Amino acid sequence: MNSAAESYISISGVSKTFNGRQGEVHALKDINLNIKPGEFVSVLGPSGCGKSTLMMLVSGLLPVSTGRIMVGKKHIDSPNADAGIVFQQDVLLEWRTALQNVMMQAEIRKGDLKQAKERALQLLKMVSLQGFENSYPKELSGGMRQRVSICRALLHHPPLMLMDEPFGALDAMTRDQLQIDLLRLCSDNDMTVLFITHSISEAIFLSDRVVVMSPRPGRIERIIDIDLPRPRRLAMREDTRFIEYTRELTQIFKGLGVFREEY
Amino acid sequence: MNSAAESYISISGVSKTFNGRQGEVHALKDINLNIKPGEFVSVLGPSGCGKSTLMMLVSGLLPVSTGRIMVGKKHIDSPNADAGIVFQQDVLLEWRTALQNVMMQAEIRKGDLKQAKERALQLLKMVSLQGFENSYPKELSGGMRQRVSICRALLHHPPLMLMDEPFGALDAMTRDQLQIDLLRLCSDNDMTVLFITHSISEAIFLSDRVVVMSPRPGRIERIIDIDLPRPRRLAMREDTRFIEYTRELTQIFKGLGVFREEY
Amino acid sequence: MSIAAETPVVPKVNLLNRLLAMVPPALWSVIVLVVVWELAVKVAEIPNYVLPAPSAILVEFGAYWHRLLPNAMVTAGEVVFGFLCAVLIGVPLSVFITYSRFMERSIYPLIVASQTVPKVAIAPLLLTWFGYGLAPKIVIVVLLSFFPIVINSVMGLKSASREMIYLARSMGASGWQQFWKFRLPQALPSMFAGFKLATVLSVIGAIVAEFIGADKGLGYLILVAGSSFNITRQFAAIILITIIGIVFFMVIERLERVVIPWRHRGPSETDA
Amino acid sequence: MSIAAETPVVPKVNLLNRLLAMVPPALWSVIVLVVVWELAVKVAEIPNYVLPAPSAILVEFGAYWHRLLPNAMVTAGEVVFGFLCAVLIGVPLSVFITYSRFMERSIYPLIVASQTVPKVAIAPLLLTWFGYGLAPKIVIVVLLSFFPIVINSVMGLKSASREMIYLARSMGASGWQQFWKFRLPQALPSMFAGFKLATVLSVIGAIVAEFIGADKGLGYLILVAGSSFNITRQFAAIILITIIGIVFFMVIERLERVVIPWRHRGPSETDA
Amino acid sequence: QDLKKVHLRLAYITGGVDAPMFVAAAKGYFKEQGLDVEIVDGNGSTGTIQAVGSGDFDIGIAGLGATAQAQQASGANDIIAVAGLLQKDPSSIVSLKGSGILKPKDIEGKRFGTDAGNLQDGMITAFAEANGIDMSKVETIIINTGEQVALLKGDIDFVNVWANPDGDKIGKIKPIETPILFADYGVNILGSSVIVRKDYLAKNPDVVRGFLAAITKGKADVDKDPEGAADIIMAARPDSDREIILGEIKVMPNYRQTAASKGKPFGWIAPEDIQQTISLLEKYSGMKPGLTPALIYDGSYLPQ
Ligand SMILES: Nc1ncnc2c1ncn2[C@@H]1O[C@H](COP(=O)(O)OP(=O)(O)OP(=O)(O)O)[C@@H](O)[C@H]1O
Ligand SMILES: Nc1ncnc2c1ncn2[C@@H]1O[C@H](COP(=O)(O)OP(=O)(O)OP(=O)(O)O)[C@@H](O)[C@H]1O
Ligand SMILES: Cc1ncc(C[n+]2csc(CCO)c2C)c(N)n1
Ligand SMILES: [Mg+2]
Ligand SMILES: [Mg+2]
Repeated sequence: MNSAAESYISISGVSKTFNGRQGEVHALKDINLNIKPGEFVSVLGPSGCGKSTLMMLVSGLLPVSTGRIMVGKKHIDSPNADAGIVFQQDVLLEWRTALQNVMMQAEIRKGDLKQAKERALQLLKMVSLQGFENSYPKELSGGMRQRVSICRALLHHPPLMLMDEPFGALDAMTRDQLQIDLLRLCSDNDMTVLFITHSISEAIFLSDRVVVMSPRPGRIERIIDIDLPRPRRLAMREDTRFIEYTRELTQIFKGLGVFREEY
Repeated sequence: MNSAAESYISISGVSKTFNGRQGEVHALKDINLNIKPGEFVSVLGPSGCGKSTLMMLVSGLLPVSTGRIMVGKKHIDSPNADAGIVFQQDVLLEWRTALQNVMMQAEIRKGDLKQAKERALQLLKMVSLQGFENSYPKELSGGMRQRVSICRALLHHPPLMLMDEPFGALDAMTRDQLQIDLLRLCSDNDMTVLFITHSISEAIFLSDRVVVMSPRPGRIERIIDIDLPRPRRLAMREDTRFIEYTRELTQIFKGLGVFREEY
Repeated sequence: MSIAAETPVVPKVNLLNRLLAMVPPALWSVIVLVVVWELAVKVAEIPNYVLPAPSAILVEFGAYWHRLLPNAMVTAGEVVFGFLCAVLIGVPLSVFITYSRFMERSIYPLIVASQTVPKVAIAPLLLTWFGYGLAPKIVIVVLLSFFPIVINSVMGLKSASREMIYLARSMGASGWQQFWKFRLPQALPSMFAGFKLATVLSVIGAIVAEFIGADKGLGYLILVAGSSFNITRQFAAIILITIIGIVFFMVIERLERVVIPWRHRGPSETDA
Repeated sequence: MSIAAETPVVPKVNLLNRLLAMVPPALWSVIVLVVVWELAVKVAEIPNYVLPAPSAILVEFGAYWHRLLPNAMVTAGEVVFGFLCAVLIGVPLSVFITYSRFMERSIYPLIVASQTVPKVAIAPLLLTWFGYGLAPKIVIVVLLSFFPIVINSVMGLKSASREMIYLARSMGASGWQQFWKFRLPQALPSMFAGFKLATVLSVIGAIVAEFIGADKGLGYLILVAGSSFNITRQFAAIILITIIGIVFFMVIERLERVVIPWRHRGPSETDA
Repeated sequence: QDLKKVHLRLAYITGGVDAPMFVAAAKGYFKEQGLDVEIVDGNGSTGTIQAVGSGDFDIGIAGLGATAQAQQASGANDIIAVAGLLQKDPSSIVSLKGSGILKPKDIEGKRFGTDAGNLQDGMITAFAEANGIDMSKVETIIINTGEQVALLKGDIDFVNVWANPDGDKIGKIKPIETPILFADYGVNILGSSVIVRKDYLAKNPDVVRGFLAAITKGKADVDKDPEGAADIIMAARPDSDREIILGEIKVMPNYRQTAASKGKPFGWIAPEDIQQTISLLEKYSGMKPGLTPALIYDGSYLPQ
């Protein structure tokens, strides 16, 4: 683990409890994690273990119950507007077209709108949505909506990307393409990424480190360094080291006992 | 391809055009497909190719533009209430708890509510949601919501399941478990399943046949018979035949040209 | 800016809110109103027959409560009964309008007409049809209060998402079930907004009805007091009317919280 | 049951709808109303001075349009101007209420009170404060019509989903931007329902105001006609009032479609 | 004993002017005539004429002027008056003490607050014409509600209201000049009358006769014992103001009859008074010509 000193994101002693109708739900317990600038960290874990919650805490959109989160030099006690966030649900505004939804980011941040529009169109093209710029969300397929929300998060060249299963609704091929595109954008812009996924191979392919979480209350079970060269190429997935990482992570998961017997 | 005579679902000459704000969108064109009773057919295809649309046509929730769909002896020109449907979005009712959302299926169908409740609780347990029966949707994680919607679709022992990326929001392990559970339910209840997914390995693992679609206008590109023994076991995924199928489908996908160059 | 609690409010008003929250806010505003009113009357020397001071009204209330109260009960009865009738008429009507485009287009002009007709003008008709007892009062209350129920229920019932209706149809839900189990719960927040508007209009309706013809009730009392130029008594009756209105409004608001427990209120609870 | 077109309606009313759709439905209902009215007056021998027949009103309209029209313009002016003021007051007020729980709790009793106070009773106050010209009329129109705007705007502004607010905050949207770019568009359907209610109440308000004191306008005309027992003329004025109401209502409805093009209306378009 | 049910609608909410009816009811004079009379408050002559015309009420109390207008403007020729309860119009000029308005001519150069209907009915014009007043020198302000408040506050100088009770009410707050009665200056419109539908009258002549006999008896009691009459009203209408009611009862003798009907039975209207009402309405209120006294008044049902 990195020391807090050189880290961009530092999460120390963080826990989160929800007061639901069913009483308290301990979503996260004693989370400690430091992420270096420019690092790509994926979070893997069974459904409901607290991945989304962790991202919401780092974004400052939800307050921690205990502990402390720093991003850059900033103590996160309010929404961190620097980050680009891809939420698990696509959260498109139904009254705006695809392009307008992406442009919202620029309108709020009040940059150069013309330049932003150019980039928005370029991003929409990158995710193969050319021709659908002026479609309303209800005219788009699930995967298309998700891609619009990715473009929105990327629009303002954020130094930090928080992505909650951004490729979850995409087919293997589109997903491969976007993984490649994302990595390119990362290295071009020196982005730090906290990436939530449920795909082991996606985590390995993209990340410098993979954090595995255990279920309720969510804790960090293991952190695996992925020692594969960059730039990553799709062919690396046939690499023996890649397969070894896959096996290792699968093993850890099995150890979590998420699994019941087969029939 | 099977002949229409012995088929449970028969889709002939079906096309679908949407009148969007951008003019007409040809979502599906000239789809012909026959599915035998008890067969498990997966549909694979790039995002936006018309998979969800196809499912909506088979469910009778959307009308075809041209062509004809039969399910059982019934011409589908109105919603087919026999099917169990898992929509791509989870569509949980925010004013009902997880259990109440599942029970909706029984309330509408007016069966024995006590028996239905028992089954609902059993299904929720199967998808590892014991303890969250009385939670409201907004208190559940994305994957948990999706699992509730799967339980809802299964509650009434439907002879036909239409599932639109039902495991899309689930981690690999939970997904493996549910795939096994689904296959068991299928063979126990002689269910016919039309299963939409973007995971090649999921499609192979579950299906008797895999339909590959090409993008806009969506057409059937290829249909691959999966000749693996049943019951399927997770270990089969290491099987050479399995890997062969994976390679074949990946090849077909690449051939669709969804892919751009790597950087 | 800080996210202090589980439920961060919009930051800027946070502090002010917390300071003021120590006294029940509804009381606050009433206290302020009464004090300002009393002072204004005293300082600006507003004559009693233009606007009596709260203190004078209080005295009148003490002296006349034995007549004010029974009349208030009469009016309250008309308000509540009329309101319930408006709900029983307005909600089904909104269902028709929601499900039939023809109904919507054809019936709206008539409904709007029923609203804009001065009730005084149709008083003779109401008399012919409903006599001069309780019935015409209820009719006027209903006429005044069913409109917001219809408009808001229609809006709520129409706001059901496409996906939700697909779900309902996929289960083979009958029209009735679609309405009862899907659209109605979804529409409840708008419907309750309509109900809240209707409470106030019911009160106005009852007073108007009593103006047109009655021998009891607070509206009648206002007329009688006016005919003897007893402005203070008029205002005592007006205060009672207002109390009936506020209490009724708050009852419906409380009911809303009971009926729609899943709905959170306000931006302050976006992550509760 | 059949899903015939791109936009299957709720099946049962489908056929009926299509048959009736051949004549503009709004016209239908008006025609039916007028015919029933004319027949009722003739058959039931309702005296002309209780309810004049539509034909008699038409004759009166023809004979008196040179006075009816200018007075109608006056009333229409009060309605529209008062409505606009109500929007300008009601919408900002609803923003305050949405963002401050304290405001909500403290101000509602006052607002409800402003509604239930019989306007006739406070007429002397209004005259004292606003004189005898246009101002008191506008005040009464605003008093009557701002309430549904507030209630419905608050409901709409509060209905923003948790996720949407998270999105807004993640972009660093200021309170103003959150309101303007996220909450407001989301709230528009409810707000328009409030506006529609307000149109009708504006019309009532203008008439009430003219009843209280005016030397022109349709309310004034009703009073004057009443003083010479010209019931037919009263009804001619009432018909004009109703037309103003319906036209204004329909203008707002048309505006709604322009402002909220993304919102589909009715279950019939769940898959359009 | 089989009593005939009679629905009576007053002109307005109950006032001292209605005392004869309430006394007749309370003391059983209606019952003596075989009648069971239900007394319902009204909200103006118009409403009462309509209510009687549509058959919802059997007998009504409404202004004779309004009844005449109803016939001429709206064809209400099926309604007829059978007695005049208030023949001298209490309509007057009321101003605050010190206004300088002591005689009709004094209103020139003053501010006049009035409601639209009152202005339109033209009687102020008639009053002006009869007394040589130049109305163009009077500033008229239209206020439908609260004209009395406006007077008290000094926004206007005079109003045209009933000398009693309205003048009295104003006088209770601030002293007023003696009201200048229109009727004393050549302009008299007949007031509250008993009205019925002609077909009802034809079918139930004895009911109407009995009714008039009973209220005649009641009126005698009222004159004898105003306090008792006020108590009877208070029992029937507990929310009324006894002091005001009593005051009205006490001034009523001033208004019950005109010079022409003085000495005649209670309720009898002199034809020349009706003719004057008709002429005034025709000349100043734009009433259609053609009405004759016999068309709106039939005194033959009064007790002989
Ligand atoms: N209601 C609609 N109006 C207009 N166009 C629509 C509508 N629904 C779908 N489409 C278009 O139809 C095409 C197919 O959409 P569909 O949802 O079936 O795709 P999909 O294969 O399910 O994609 P995904 O994997 O992303 O969910 C898309 O191009 C989409 O834009
Ligand atoms: N608002 C809330 N109120 C109560 N409990 C909540 C709330 N949000 C989340 N939880 C609970 O916190 C736990 C973690 O949820 P979270 O959404 O972080 O899971 P996740 O790891 O993202 O799961 P998934 O992979 O399914 O999206 C779950 O048990 C969930 O029920
Ligand atoms: C029995 C009776 N009828 C009417 C009035 C109302 N009123 C008072 S003054 C006036 C003339 C015009 O201002 C009118 C119609 C009343 N007080 N008593
Ligand atoms: Mg999640
Ligand atoms: Mg889809």
